[in-house]
Amino acid sequence: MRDASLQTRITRRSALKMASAAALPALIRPVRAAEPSTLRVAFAIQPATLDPQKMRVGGVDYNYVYNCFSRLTTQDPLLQVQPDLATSWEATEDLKAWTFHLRPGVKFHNGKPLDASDIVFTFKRILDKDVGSVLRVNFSMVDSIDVVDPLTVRFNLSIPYADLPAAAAAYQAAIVSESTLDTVTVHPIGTGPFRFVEYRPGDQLVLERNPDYFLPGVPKLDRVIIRIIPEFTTSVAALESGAVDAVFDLPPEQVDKLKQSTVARVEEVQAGRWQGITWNCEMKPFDDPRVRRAFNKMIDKPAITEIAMFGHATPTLTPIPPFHPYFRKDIPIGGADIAGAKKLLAEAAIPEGFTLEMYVPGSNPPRERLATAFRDAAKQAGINVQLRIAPPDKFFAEMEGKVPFAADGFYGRATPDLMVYPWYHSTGSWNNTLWHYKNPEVDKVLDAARTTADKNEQAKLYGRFQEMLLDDSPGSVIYVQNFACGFSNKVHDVVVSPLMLMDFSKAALTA
Amino acid sequence: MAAYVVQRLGAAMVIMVAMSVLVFLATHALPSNAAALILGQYSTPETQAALEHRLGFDLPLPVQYWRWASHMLQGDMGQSFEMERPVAPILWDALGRSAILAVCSMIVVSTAGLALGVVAAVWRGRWPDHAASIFTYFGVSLPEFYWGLVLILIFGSTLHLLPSSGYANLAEGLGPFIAHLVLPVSTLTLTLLAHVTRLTRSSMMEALDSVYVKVARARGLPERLVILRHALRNALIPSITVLAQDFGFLIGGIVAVETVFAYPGLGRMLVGSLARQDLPMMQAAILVLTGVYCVANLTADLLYGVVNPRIRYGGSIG
Amino acid sequence: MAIRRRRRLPLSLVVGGALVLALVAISALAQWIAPYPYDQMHIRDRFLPPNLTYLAGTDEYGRDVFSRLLIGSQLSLALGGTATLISMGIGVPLGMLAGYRRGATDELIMRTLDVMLAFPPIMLVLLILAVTPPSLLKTAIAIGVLAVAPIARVTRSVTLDLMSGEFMEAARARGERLRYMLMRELLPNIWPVLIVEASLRVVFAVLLGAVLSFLGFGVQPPAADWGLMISNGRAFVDTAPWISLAPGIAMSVTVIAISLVGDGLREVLDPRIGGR
Amino acid sequence: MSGAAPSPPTDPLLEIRNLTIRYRDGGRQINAVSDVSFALKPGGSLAIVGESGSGKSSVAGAVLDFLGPGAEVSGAIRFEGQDIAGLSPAQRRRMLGRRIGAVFQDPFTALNPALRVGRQIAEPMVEHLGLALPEALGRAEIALREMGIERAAEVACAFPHQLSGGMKQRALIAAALACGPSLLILDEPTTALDVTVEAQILRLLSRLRRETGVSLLFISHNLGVVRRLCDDVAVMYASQLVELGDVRSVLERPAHPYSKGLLASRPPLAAASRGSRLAAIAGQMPTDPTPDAGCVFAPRCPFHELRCSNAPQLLTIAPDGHQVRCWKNGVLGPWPRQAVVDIEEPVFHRGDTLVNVTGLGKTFDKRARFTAWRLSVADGRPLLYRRPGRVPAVNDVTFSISPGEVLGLVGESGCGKSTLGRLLLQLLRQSHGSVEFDGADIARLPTQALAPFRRQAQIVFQNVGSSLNPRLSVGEALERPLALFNLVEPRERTRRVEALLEMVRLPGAYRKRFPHQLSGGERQRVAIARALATEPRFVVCDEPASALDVSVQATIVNLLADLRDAFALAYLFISHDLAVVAQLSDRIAVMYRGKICEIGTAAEVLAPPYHPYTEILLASAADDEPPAVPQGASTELAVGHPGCVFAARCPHHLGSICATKPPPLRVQSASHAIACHLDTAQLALSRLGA
Repeated sequence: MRDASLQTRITRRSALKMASAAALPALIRPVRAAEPSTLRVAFAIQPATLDPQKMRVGGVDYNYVYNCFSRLTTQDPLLQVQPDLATSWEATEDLKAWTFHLRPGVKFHNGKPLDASDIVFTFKRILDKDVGSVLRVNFSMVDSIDVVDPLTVRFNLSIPYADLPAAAAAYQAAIVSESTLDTVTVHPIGTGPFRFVEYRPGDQLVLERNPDYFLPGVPKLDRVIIRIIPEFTTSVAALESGAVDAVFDLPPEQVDKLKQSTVARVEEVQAGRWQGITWNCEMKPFDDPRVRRAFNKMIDKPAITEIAMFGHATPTLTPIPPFHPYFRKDIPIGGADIAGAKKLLAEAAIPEGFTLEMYVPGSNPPRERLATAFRDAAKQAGINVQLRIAPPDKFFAEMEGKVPFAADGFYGRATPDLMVYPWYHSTGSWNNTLWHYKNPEVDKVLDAARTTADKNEQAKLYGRFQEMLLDDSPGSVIYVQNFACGFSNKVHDVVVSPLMLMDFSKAALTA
Repeated sequence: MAAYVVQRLGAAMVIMVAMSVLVFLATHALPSNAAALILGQYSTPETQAALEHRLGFDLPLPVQYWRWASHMLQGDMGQSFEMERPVAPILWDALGRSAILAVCSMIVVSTAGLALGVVAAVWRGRWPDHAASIFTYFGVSLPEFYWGLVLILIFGSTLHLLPSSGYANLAEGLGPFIAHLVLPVSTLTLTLLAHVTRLTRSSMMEALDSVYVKVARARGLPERLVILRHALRNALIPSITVLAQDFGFLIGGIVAVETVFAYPGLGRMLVGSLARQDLPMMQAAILVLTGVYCVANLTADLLYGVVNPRIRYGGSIG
Repeated sequence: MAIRRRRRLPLSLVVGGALVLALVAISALAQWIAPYPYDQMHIRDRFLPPNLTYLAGTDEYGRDVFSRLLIGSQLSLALGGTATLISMGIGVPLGMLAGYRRGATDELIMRTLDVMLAFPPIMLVLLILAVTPPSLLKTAIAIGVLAVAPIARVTRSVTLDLMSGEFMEAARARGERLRYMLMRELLPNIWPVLIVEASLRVVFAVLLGAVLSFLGFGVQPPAADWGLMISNGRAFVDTAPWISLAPGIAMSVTVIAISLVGDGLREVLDPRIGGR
Repeated sequence: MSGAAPSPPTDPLLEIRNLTIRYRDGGRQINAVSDVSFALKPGGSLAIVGESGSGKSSVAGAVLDFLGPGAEVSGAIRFEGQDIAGLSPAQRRRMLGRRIGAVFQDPFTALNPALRVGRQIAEPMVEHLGLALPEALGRAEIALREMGIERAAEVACAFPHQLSGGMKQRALIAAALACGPSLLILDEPTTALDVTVEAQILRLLSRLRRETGVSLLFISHNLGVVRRLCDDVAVMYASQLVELGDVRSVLERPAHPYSKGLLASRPPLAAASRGSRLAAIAGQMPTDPTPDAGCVFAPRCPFHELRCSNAPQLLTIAPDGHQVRCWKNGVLGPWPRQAVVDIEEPVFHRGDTLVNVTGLGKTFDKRARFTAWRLSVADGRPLLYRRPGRVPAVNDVTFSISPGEVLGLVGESGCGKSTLGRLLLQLLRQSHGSVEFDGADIARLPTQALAPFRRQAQIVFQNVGSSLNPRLSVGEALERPLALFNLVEPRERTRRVEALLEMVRLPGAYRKRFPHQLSGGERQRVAIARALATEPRFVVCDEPASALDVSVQATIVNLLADLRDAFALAYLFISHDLAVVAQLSDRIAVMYRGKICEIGTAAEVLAPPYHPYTEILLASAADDEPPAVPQGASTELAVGHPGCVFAARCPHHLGSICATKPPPLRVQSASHAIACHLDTAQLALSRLGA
């Protein structure tokens, strides 16, 4: 801190800073240098559960699982599937059976060697209705899982499915051991680069280096301390004062501010996390396609993106993000057509001044801004939107999909199929929860896309899908958010992934 | 005095029981479907029913209350729905940290408040009085979280003088331990000071205007003794009750302050569990907080008895 | 108890009273004074510091902070007023009845209120607001219910004081009915104390409302009371401080003004100043 | 001058010269003390007498430097040869406690409730004499014993709330005298005490004066008390010293009209005829006296002439040596008395009773409160019990009042006399016994059925500060009973209110006033008018004149007498002041601890045979030095024992019979009865001090 201020021009502020630092007695010198290889990361929310299969919300949960556990496969920052516990895999020709070959010599943190039965146990657990894992629907095509030999497992599917290796990279698919499952919520045992040390809810979660990690030379850090700091004002201040070394998932308003900092930096990547507005096609007034079209026309995606995210997001057509190869760059994402919307509304006999309640899960300022901005647009079209901010958990449990009109958002998924199929296919899980969209044409396209292994064919099909949804969308996916993290300048090599992840395994600190 | 103690203890027990019933009923009046909350979006009515049965939600309310209350009494606060960990250790941890914050704040508030109040009363109508009242007006005019933000901005972000978040174990050294407490304690103090100061001022003024102070002066005691021995001793008695009352506000303030300063205490835990509708956590947190408040009031009552000779020494001696 | 006429009004009452009147007038006329609709966005003018076009600057939507302040004053004052009315409406009759009837009625009322008082103040409100969807009225009711017990206590103690007044016994010696006793003999003598208490309660409600908004249990955007404005503005507290500073100052002024009125009244009504 | 041994002329101990005190009130200045001069010689005792607002306490305040920053003091205060007015506040403070002791009016608030009594007495010794605390505490105990407290060690360790009023005042006197001051300032030291306790304190003070030679500056409103303690007296009126001289000569031959009026207003301790009225002083004291414009007493003076208001009055020497501020210099006629048309003494028969009380009792217990239940763990076994009830406030009382008759009820504070009055009006419900009004047992009636009775029975209270609702105008207060009982057509009410005001001798325009705009006497008149608005036949007067100054008290007593005669009212006249009761009553009942111990016509009660308690009351109230009255150790007998309630304090205590057996009723005549174990002959014999 002092070096930094010496290097910069001595302004009044920095002079004051130095003076006060000098004046402060050593006793209450606040910022004690942490041991060199302890990384302290601030997260805004605490992990909900330590049980990987039961995780529902992202954020800190995913990061903890990622660093503490391993999965069969993993995805690199370019969303390409890479080996993790499985070193290789292959499918049968019809894509209905997948075989994974496990890495030999992998040990759990308690020393127990990993074998194929752990994989089978984990996936059976995922498929167990009583466990209630959100991943179950992603693997609904799995008929059975066989242990071929201690280092080989085979998944037998009911339908052809090309993206199984990518699906297996999901965080909830982290491999657990049956023998340690009873303590999984208190003292989880995984195979990841870091071992669990302790978790004090509301305070911090401590991980330490796993010396037996299967990849050589990693991790470099001795310890990772995940601190829970709900206010970003506070966590950014802590980052600047050196009380933490990194801040996870900065909101847009903090990104620009932190970019000015001399002691910390921002690493920002485009990510697949999207936010938008959902309307329930089974409920009035959205059972009328004209109303849906009218609402689509009200939305000025670039403008809302700017208001909600201050430029730290990209307007998009569907959950397929603009940086994805399949994204239809040729379709313009334009402004609103209020007159057109009004005309459609008139046709649908929606009176001027029609009042609609819009439910918004709270604790997410961008989403609130999105809703507020949309409200403004709707007002111009003669629709009176009343916002109802609800506690997020309450929203997800009781309102999502049960109210006609809401603002919502989802984390990015690994493959185009996982990104759209659950939302837009008439049998899709999220579709049936959220908005009940039924379009046989779309179904046909999505089914075709998921069963082909030909990339060009897929690109064409998903391109068509994006076009089909332009008008008739059961909601509006407005933008995909950037993922930005703040780092102290002494932190190096933390991999920031568009999947909202900080990979600490290669990270290091300079003194 | 013994009768007084027994009476206060009895009253506190009755209130705790009433409170536990209230907490139980209020949380069970939650319109949310707890099982759906626990199981998430993909739960089916059957799995929900099974869980409800396992949790005993299908039993009559009095039975549920009895089970809950008797478990509580044994220190078993159940499992957090969300974290699936026992609530008790988490709660006691958080309570311990909140208690540190609360006790430090109470100490600062009571000493500073009493001192300011005495100064204001002794120099009533003159500048120390006005200064004290402006200061306290100012402090109480904004909610805790705002002062918290302002203090973070000044001492954390701008001056980098003090850590603006979290908390340090005593094991990490006395310095960091204290440093982490300075800002939250200051914030709480700022908002609570007014109440104590004003009450001390008015009870001190009443004492200074009393006949016994006049008599003490007529005995030729120096003013210092008159103020400290005669006036303050009596002015302290009502202050005890006020401090206990402020403890209630402190608990409220702690909820906001802990959020602002990322202080891992019970208040934040409560707000979190409310937002997530984590029933066992919520019940336990509310019950413990009210219990703490009850104990604070009880302590004040008992202290009141000790300080007030009318209660300590009952009968007349003719 | 009698107001000493001829006594000069204390400065605090004059200043506070003027401020409160001004605030009430401003918030009553907010719709006409406000230069912009409170929810009108000026996308290009976001985060502007105070200037001649936007007197208190603009917020993250480019909305005029000054206009929002004015409209927000309505919500904050409405919250404070409604909550106080509710608590007075319940607390005063209860306190008067308890003090007047004494005996079992008194015990029943006061012990029930003791249980309410045994809840740390914010707990009850949080509980109510957490279990049901938020609305301003509900917040007001919750805060109002919270203050019932202290108001009833004050009312009761004043009533008890008055009960020893011989005019009360004279009325009883005439065989006056309960209604007359409470409304004509007691109430006119209680209200001066109640006004002081009410001012305290309004302040308390405004502040608590802000805390609830901060914790996410308050009013719904884009409507904004000052608490929510502060809460929303806190993300920009170092880049665009006016967004949260302006409502902070407004709240501070309001709270101080109301407190001044309360203290001034207390000084007028009771020269010895009884604290509570 | 009187009792002190002749001594060569010495320098005065305290000399006050041209003392003037002004208070600022808003923009105005108010004269509290104007040009007062007097001297107190060593060992002497001087009383300053005057009604409230006369400035007498300000004089004491000036000596003690207690007036506060709002007061402007000029003139000289010489104490022990030193002008202390010129000293620094700290120097003056050091003088207090050591050279000057002070005792104030209200012993109940003058002791610090949070400190032990002994500590408070020891305090000045530690401060001024430099004693160590343990030694000072030892001396405090001795001092308490000096004050006539037997269990001094116990009292020294007690907290103030554990002591009775008289005991507190003794402790305060002990503290004031702890360092052996040469001057003791007593500011109404006995006003808050019962008459028997007052007598004891006065005896104590005069003994201390004899034994220690301390000089007394005694502030009082009561001329009778002054006679028992002081050599000299200074009478103050409206900030001025109007008369100064030897106590006996001033009291016997007052030279100033005000002194004369003050003395004449005091009722004598004797039964009065129906036609007798007290000599009252009309009008009231000016709140902002301006002595420069002429005699301040002129507006109220029956002897005033034009000349009185021309020039300020000077203090002149009267023929018998005392100083008077009146140009007439003592040459005055007798104080005029209110003329009363001859009234026939009414004769009451046992048969025609208006109020008949039989076996009436009231015990305040908290049965209704469930918090009265207590958990006892004292004996190891938890036990739920209810706090025992108190001693009965009114205990088995039987008497009757005829129409038009005044029954006086005398007793010390806490004896149950007010409770009895409220029971008669059913403002409190009795625990047992019956109350008949006009032949109907109203004690059995439900509250709703009491309306006709309420109209006929009314009450006037003691406390002029709270007897009127401060938020109602006089007119509203008087109209309410008219409206409630539908007595007068609404249009007629204003006229009726004015008639009522006229009846109590207030101008009709007063109906627009609010209570705070009235003086104490005026408020009491309004309260009387309100009680009489319903044209009752029976009025309970609960100490109606006790809170008023002597001169005002006389006008109220006269008014009550006039109204009694005009409307044939029956009163239950409650007072602690035997003389006032005697002035108005046909019969008198003496009450002690809830029991009536003697009842009879006024003349019978005031003359032997007496109940021992009546005897003590009479002796204590006498103007002369009261006889030694045994205190009695009141706690030695258990509260609520079955015997005589007065046994513990009785000077004629007969032994165990008094404590174990209720006293028999000794009937002296058809109207006179005494409840005592002593037989009639013994009762007639036993005269204290005789």
